[in-house]
Amino acid sequence: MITLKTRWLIFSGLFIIVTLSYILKISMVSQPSPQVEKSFDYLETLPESTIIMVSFDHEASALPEIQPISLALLRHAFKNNLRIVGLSLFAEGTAIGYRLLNKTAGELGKKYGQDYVFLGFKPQHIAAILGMGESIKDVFPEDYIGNRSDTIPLMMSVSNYDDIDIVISFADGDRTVYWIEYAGPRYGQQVMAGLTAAMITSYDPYLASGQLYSVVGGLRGAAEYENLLGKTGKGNRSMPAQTSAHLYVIALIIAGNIIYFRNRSRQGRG
Amino acid sequence: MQTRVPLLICLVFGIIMFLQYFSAHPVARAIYQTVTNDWWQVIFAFTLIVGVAGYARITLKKLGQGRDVPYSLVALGGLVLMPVLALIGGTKINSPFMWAFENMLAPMQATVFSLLAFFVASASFRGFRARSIPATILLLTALIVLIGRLPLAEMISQYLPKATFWIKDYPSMAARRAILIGIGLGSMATALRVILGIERTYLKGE
Amino acid sequence: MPAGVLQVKIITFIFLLAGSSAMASDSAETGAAWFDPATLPTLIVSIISIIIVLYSIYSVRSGREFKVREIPGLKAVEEAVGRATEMGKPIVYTPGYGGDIQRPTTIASLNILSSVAEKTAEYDCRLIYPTHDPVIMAVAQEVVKEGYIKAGYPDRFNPDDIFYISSSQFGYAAAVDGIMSRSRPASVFLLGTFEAESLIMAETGNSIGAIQIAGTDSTIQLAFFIVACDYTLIGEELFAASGYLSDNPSILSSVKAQDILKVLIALFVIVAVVWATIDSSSGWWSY
Amino acid sequence: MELGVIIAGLLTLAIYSFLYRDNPVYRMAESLLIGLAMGYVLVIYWQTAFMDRIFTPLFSLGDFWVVIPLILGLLMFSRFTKKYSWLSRIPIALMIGAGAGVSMPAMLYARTLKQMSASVMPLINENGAFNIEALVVAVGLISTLAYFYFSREHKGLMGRTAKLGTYFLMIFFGATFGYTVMSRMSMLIGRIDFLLTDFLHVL
Repeated sequence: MITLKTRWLIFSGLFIIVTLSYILKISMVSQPSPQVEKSFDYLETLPESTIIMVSFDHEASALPEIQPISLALLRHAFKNNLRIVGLSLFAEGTAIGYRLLNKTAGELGKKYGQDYVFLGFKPQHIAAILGMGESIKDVFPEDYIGNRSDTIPLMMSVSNYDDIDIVISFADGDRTVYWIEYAGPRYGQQVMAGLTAAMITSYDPYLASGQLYSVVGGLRGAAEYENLLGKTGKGNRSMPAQTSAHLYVIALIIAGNIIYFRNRSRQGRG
Repeated sequence: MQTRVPLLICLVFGIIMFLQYFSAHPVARAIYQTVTNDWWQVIFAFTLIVGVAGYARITLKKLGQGRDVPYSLVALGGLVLMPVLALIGGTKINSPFMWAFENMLAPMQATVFSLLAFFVASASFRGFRARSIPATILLLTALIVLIGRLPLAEMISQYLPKATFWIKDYPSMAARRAILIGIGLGSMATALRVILGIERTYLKGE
Repeated sequence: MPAGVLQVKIITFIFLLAGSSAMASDSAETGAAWFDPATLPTLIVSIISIIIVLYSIYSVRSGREFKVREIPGLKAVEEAVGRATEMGKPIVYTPGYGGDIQRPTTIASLNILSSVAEKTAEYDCRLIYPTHDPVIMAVAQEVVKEGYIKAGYPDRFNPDDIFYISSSQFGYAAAVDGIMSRSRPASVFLLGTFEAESLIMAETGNSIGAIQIAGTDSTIQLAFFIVACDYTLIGEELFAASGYLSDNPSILSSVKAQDILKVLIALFVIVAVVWATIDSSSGWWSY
Repeated sequence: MELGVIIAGLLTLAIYSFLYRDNPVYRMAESLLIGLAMGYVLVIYWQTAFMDRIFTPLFSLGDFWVVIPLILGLLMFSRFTKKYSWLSRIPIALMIGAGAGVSMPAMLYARTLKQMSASVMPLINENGAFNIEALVVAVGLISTLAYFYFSREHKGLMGRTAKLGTYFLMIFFGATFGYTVMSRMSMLIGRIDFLLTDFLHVL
């Protein structure tokens, strides 16, 4: 246990460091990691009007980290004239997904119903994922804003995963695993993930086994993707603050040990 | 009767759900869908009402005793507010319900989540002291990975990011796999005992 | 449960398993879709595991004893209850946001809760159990009540102390933090499937000076618990601990079965690695 | 400034006040958070469970099968009585039993089978070089499994192997912690961005 005062000191230190480095705009360009490059190249080389599925499988609380990633990928997809079927397997991701799709579609002049569609939220994600392998329109008879799915132009050319090139799942937890484990083996669906940095390691086994195509992870992944795309955003913006917070944690670990060894040698002498 | 019936149901559904896993037949899939999707969802929803009612009862009891009055009022107010807003304007985008979600609930949840940053800092300060050999290994690995993950790491040494990935992909992965294997075995054995009715903690409390 | 009933159940179970394997061979010939051939390795491993678990339960029932090693976190459970009693302070026990009642981890956590409840009943120590899942709440109420009855103090049981506190991950985390700060428990149990809330709770528990015993099957959160808590039950240790505390030899015996399976897995890996070295084109070990 | 932003900003600050210590302002925000979150989930389940799974199938589609989950659900209400509360064990037993049935093979596959086969790599590369990684993974896996071996005291060879296992575990914990810090910081950056940009208009 550490004293309350030490805690306050640690907390205020973090707050000040992050705030300052966020205000001072320092530019940091980092080399894209292989995973980000792989993801970028995949979307870059897809032929125009290919249909991809984008699933917002996260909660509102993960927005600061997920949004820069999803924005970058959605912009990229729309820029390359891919068509997007959006949905959410997390209730809280629903409004977020709809808003992000509309925002990026607006920037690039895409039309709802033709270039993209948002199907909304389905609880019981496993059943939803399996069901879409048979028929997407059965799982989502209506889109998010209440149009009948079979009347939407984009949905007329989609029946199940056979018409979807890749599923991109933005997740702050294990929802992507369900895409991998249920849409993967049974329906041969390719899956890509946009993840919070914390989740990256838990997906390593799936990357290694090839069940997951690629990952764009954390603010750093977003920043790298933004660089590849040639459009800076929140990912780039946040990198200095994240780096300084990171350095601060390293400093705290070292400081903790210095204090520990000093006390120990003092006790040893006393 | 009070324990027999639940035990029997547990056994039957345990076996059915176990067997459906191995089948790709439409009937098996339909069973899976119906039980895990529709039934669970409905049972959960009813239980949710029991849970919320329990919370409301405790809070009302406090109000009655004059304890924590402002807090209890705020909690009950919030509890009533969301359904009322949903009744008034629906739950679609731009409804009052979504407004309350986006401007009250979501920011508070995100802020609680962000408290983690502070707690990571305080835990780093006290949790990584090199007290023993295992603790030193923990400390050194954490430091190497933390430094190796920095965008500046390549400037210190080109091997640092590589070492970070190596640690993650091999020794760390090996331990992680062993943990997962253990959990798989533990879960399997627990589940089997549950199905056979040997494990029946949940049936207690006559 | 009388041994006869169990045997009937085991026989039913094996019968059904045999049926399903028969279905497997049948499907190979007729091409019917009843059996999904992709799941064959899982079926084989399931059958092997089930046989080993049942065998060890059977051998324990027929009087064979076996020893188990000590788990440090386990002794701490007892100490933690004792500490709370001495200090006249409550205990906070919570199962984490990631679990639901279908998850074996949650069942293991409830088993430990059951024996903690017996002890708190005996020492008249307050046990506070907030949870994010109403079904877990319902079951936990039964479990704790039974613990109090078993200890002989049913009147000390307060159902209001086992409550549902919203299904929002961070609503739950904020509430548990508030509860800990206000009730200042002497001991905190964080046992179950945790997600990001793990450290929010563990650091708050630490700041109020509580002894903290954590245990989870979420690999990422284990790292945080190791750093922030006094004792951590790592993955399978949580399941083993629930066996140790239950005093039920049948439950404990499956720990032995898990050990046998671990030996088999280790052998599998050794053989496969050697095989892969000699003939890397083979690949019979990959699924 | 928009009302929503003001409210969101004040609530954000109220939650942060917990970092100083528990206080009435935090407690107010906490109570509101719990209340709203409960109300929210009630609404969500009203739509997804009661409407979509009971009322619509029953009254619009005439699907009488939903009577089964309806009855199972209603049995949960027996908890409001003392005498019949045991009836609530029926739906609970169903959930637990079915959950156990699903998770037994699923856990064995994803957690055990998949992980053990993924750990197998040849000790010698195609070009004839020694593959240290394969050895590290195999040794790490087996020694960590030895740590989880419960039915024998950790003494002798077993003890040494298990000890090696704890070292691997520590490497895993250290690495996981190191990898996770980044993510935790981005949540804070997100909130600070909100406070500075939207709430205070500093940026």
